[in-house]
Amino acid sequence: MAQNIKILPGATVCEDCTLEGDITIGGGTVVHPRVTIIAEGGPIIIAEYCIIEEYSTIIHKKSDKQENPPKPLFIGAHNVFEVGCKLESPFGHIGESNVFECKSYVGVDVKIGSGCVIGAACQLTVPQSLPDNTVIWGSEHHNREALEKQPSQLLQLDFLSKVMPNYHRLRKPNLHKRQPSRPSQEGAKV
Amino acid sequence: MALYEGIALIQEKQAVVLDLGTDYTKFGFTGEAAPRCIIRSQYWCAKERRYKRVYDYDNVEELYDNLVHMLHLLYFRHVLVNPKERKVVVVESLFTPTLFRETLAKVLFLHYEVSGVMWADSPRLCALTLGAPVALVVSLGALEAEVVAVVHGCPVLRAMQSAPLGARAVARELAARLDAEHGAPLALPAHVLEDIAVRACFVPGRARALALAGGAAPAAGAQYSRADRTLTVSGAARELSAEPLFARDNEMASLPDLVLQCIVQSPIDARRALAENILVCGGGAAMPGLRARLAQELRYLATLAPYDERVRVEEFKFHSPPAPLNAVAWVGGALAGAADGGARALARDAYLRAPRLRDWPCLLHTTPPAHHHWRDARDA
Amino acid sequence: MELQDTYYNKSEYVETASGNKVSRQTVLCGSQNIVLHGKVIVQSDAIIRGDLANVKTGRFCIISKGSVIRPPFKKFSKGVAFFPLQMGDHVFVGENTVVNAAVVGSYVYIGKNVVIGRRCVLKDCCMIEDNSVLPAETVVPSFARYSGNPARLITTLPEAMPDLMTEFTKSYYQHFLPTTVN
Amino acid sequence: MAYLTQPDFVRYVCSCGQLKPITNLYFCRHCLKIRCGFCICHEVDSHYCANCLENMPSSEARLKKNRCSSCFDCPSCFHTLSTRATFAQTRQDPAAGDAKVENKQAKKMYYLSCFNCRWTSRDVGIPDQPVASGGWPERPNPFSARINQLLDYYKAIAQQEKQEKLDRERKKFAIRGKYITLTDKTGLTGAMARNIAGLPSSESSSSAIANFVPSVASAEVEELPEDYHLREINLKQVTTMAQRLASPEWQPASVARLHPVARPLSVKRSQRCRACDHNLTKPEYNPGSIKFKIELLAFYHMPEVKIISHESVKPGQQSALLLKVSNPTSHEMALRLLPPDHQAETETDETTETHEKNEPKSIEKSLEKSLNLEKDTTWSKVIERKPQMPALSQICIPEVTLTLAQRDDAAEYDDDPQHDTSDIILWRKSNKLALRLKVSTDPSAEVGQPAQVALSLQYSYRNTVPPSAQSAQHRDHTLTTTVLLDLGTVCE
Repeated sequence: MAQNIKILPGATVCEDCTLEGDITIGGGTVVHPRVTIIAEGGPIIIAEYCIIEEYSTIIHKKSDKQENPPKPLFIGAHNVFEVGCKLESPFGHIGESNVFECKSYVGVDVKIGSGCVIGAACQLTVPQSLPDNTVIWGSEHHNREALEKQPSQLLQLDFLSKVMPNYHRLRKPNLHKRQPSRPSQEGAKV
Repeated sequence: MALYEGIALIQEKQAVVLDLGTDYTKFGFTGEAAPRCIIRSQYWCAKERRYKRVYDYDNVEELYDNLVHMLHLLYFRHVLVNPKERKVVVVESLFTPTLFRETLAKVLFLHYEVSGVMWADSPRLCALTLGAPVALVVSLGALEAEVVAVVHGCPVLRAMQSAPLGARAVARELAARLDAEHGAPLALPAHVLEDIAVRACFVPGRARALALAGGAAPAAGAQYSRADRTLTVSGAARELSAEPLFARDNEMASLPDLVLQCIVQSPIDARRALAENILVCGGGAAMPGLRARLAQELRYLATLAPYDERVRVEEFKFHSPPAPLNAVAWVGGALAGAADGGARALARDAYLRAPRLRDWPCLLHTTPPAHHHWRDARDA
Repeated sequence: MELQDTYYNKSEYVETASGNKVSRQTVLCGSQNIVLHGKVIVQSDAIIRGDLANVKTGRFCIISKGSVIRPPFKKFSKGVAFFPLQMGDHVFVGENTVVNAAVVGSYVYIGKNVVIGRRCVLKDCCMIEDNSVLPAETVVPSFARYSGNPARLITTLPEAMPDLMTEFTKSYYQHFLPTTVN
Repeated sequence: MAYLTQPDFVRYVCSCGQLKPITNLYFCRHCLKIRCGFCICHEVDSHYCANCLENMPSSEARLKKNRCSSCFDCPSCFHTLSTRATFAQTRQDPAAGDAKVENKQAKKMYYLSCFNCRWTSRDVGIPDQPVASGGWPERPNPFSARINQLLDYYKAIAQQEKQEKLDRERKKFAIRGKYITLTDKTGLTGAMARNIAGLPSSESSSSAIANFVPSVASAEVEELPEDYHLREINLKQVTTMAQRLASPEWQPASVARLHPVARPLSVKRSQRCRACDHNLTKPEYNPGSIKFKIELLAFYHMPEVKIISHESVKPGQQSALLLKVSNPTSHEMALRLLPPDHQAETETDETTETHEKNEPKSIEKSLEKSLNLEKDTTWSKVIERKPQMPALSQICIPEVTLTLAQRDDAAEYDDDPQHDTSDIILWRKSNKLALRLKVSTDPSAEVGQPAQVALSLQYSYRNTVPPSAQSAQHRDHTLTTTVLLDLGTVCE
């Protein structure tokens, strides 16, 4: 598999991660240690200001209906992947400002809009598409529509991007073409 | 004596009202407008590591244990009072099995040492919430639909009707329809079926039901999402799941038939008053459109044989009770318990002297006390 | 049944003067902010995020494989702060469990695959069963046994819970032995 | 901990006949008997909120209907709601669009929010509150006015009935004792005299009856709208049964009508022996405390039996069984193993006898006793259970008396176990003892059936707080208990 990791300036990516394939990590995004991102079926593009916590796994799955060149898996801005969550997707588009809570699982045929919350330990395996602002929780997958989008985590990102370099070995940004489209309030520049 | 009684009334602890239904238990204090809790009639069984329903029992001992655990849950998790030295109003169906009543009495009097138990049948209590002298109580529970005429505080026992047309009948029909639509047994658990019935189903009017039978397009379907799959609840399932309640077969055991038969078998001078004082209650009656449909069906059936000859009533009128439908009988119990301060309760010491409960199917209790049957019973 | 001996590879674990046994295959971020109060076992692939805020455990705690101990954050009007995470004595954290709590009391049993949401407070003597999820800011009172997703009180614990947990964590520590090299 | 995560392999026979693990049993030091949750009396000790851990006096709890005044549960998912602060923007809230609110400065406003399902009090249009705790709009029960009318009515009727009954009695009484005037001898009031005269007892009650309007039935029944079946339905907008029942007064059918539910309180319980009315457990008042003022647990007073390991039980064969017995008390314990049936006839009788001999010595006690005797004990008969004792497998009981050292917290656990040379004691370690026993199984035992074996333990018990203070010679007792061991299933 071709290793092609692109880290944009302003991103905080720990070294203790498994990154395989063609991956682009947007500015302002924080990747915690022990994260696994595998782009085996095509490129993965993670937009700005995402948080990817420990033991989360994002896999761009190989599929039979693969086009050539393979389409990317695009993950929108401000998504939060909490500890131990797993996202498996062939290609497509994950919206913005979603929260994938701890140990949640999003399977291959799930389409996710924006502002959704996949509750802790919810296993979405059935093909379905979640409209914007859907909140799913509990073992019975109760769901409801939230009134508004999930608040952004810019403040937490600020804190993390300031603190994490003091404690972790980071991967250096290696791409300087694009600037983060929206500057965070302060100190997102490392 | 009157003076002391007054003091005793002040000191008397507020009694609790217990309506232990098949699916849901209503529990709270007398004199209050709503029960403190409506919870499923089940408890966490530590031994079997699962929730156990109170009505799942094979023998008396198991029932006794179930009741002990259920009451413990109610007293110490929900109303938070000591059961000891406190009266209880038990709301019960007229069809409660003797074994159940007697075990419940044992648990209350001996295990929890309550100071008195007032046994009250639910139709009379439902009628109490109206304040009207005559009422025809149609109660749709989890299992049974019961129709009882209450005339001046007295249930007309010989006209009493019941049929298994409760919420379970709706759930069963819903399950059958969903299975048929999806082409495979879905094996949906009971609480999911209940949830679908409660949220998606409704009862169409009579005209609409006839149109549906004639092939009209059913209502819009609904999406019901669950952990393992998303179900489509079709319009037909939404509209027609309650049809078993109105399906007339040769035995004439549909819900409107029960109501009309109850009227027919009641004393002739009460019939009109009964028809004009119908109270539909019970959790099963909360389905949207059910009461309207029942009214329409009654008006229609009353014009057909055999009722057209015997039910000469001009109008069917319906009461709206001062409580949510599933808590009507409970509220009646709360009123009855508060009104006379528990004077009608069977006191604990009386029970200890003679552990016998009054019950209408027992001939002894309708026999005068001087009759020799009483002596025989005592000797036995 | 009696607890069986658990053997570990002697080269994998570091034993400190105070009796802590910590696997080398763990991620202890910001280890200067992590205080393990003695006889604590931290097993392989566990992550303790001392970089975010202080993490303190009492004596005889067991942090099982793959679990994540992570101080929770809270948003304020002027920024975000990570709260220190405190854990009492005799706490068991099962495998692959995520603990985002603010306070975990003493004598607490947390099963495996559990998610403890942000800023939860687990009082002394409570138990979270396997595969449960505690939503953020849950307070679990003493002697409560929680289960399910979202977790609810299912029953109470015996009064002897402190002794049961003490015995359990002590004997776990006692039975956690290095493999004898031939 | 195994007690909480594993099935109960060792169960003790409670004095009421229930089989329970030792952690669920209590030991009454006054009756010297095992008690369990089934045969003791539970009592509400104190009310507290399990979320904010505030105590609430029981009178206040009664007033507040057992609900916390500052904590709320989510009406959607029943998780506890959190209070969030926001700064009211210059944007005007339509709900609070008063001139007063138009402050120039940003004002701190609070709303409730659920971290589990993200429900907020704004979802249903509850205006934000200026104070962090409380002040949330309360909803009155829509039926309470009518219920109060009904209550007044029925109370008046009950009162009237009572008066009538009283009147009848008075009349009889008056006829019999015609020379006694009621008013001066019994201090009856004028109102009472009026009752006797057959006048209405008081204006209020009669007016309650007179002014009462019975419910009026109507021919109109609320029908579904004509186009109901044509409407699209979104199940997310319809509440579930659990959501409705969380507020029994309102039972809203639409998600838009969900309101925060004040959090129900919890109680601390104390437990009491039903035979002697002494407390078995009494918790400390502080909700956060895990300590007990009284804590008579079997776990602290009886030898604890654990199975270390056992060979699989086979019909007609002997299998080895390793047991661990420990002594939780701070006194040395003498222990004898007995066959299970031995106990019922001899030993328990003996203990009760010693117990009874104890009591008449003090007059106070005997008085109490006589009072207690009047207390009915019918309950004991109802709750009594006869446990099924296994007959197919038996433990070969060694004829020895063992001594168990007292519990010693100072003894470090890393002491090496002392291996005994005796053939039944495997090792000793401070207050613990491992026993090597044999289980013989009847050849007729069916394969696949549960293999159980019973065993009685006779142990010496020193009561540090004897029932009567002076009886030092009765501090030492010999007690017996029976345990049932679960050894899996019978194998081939």
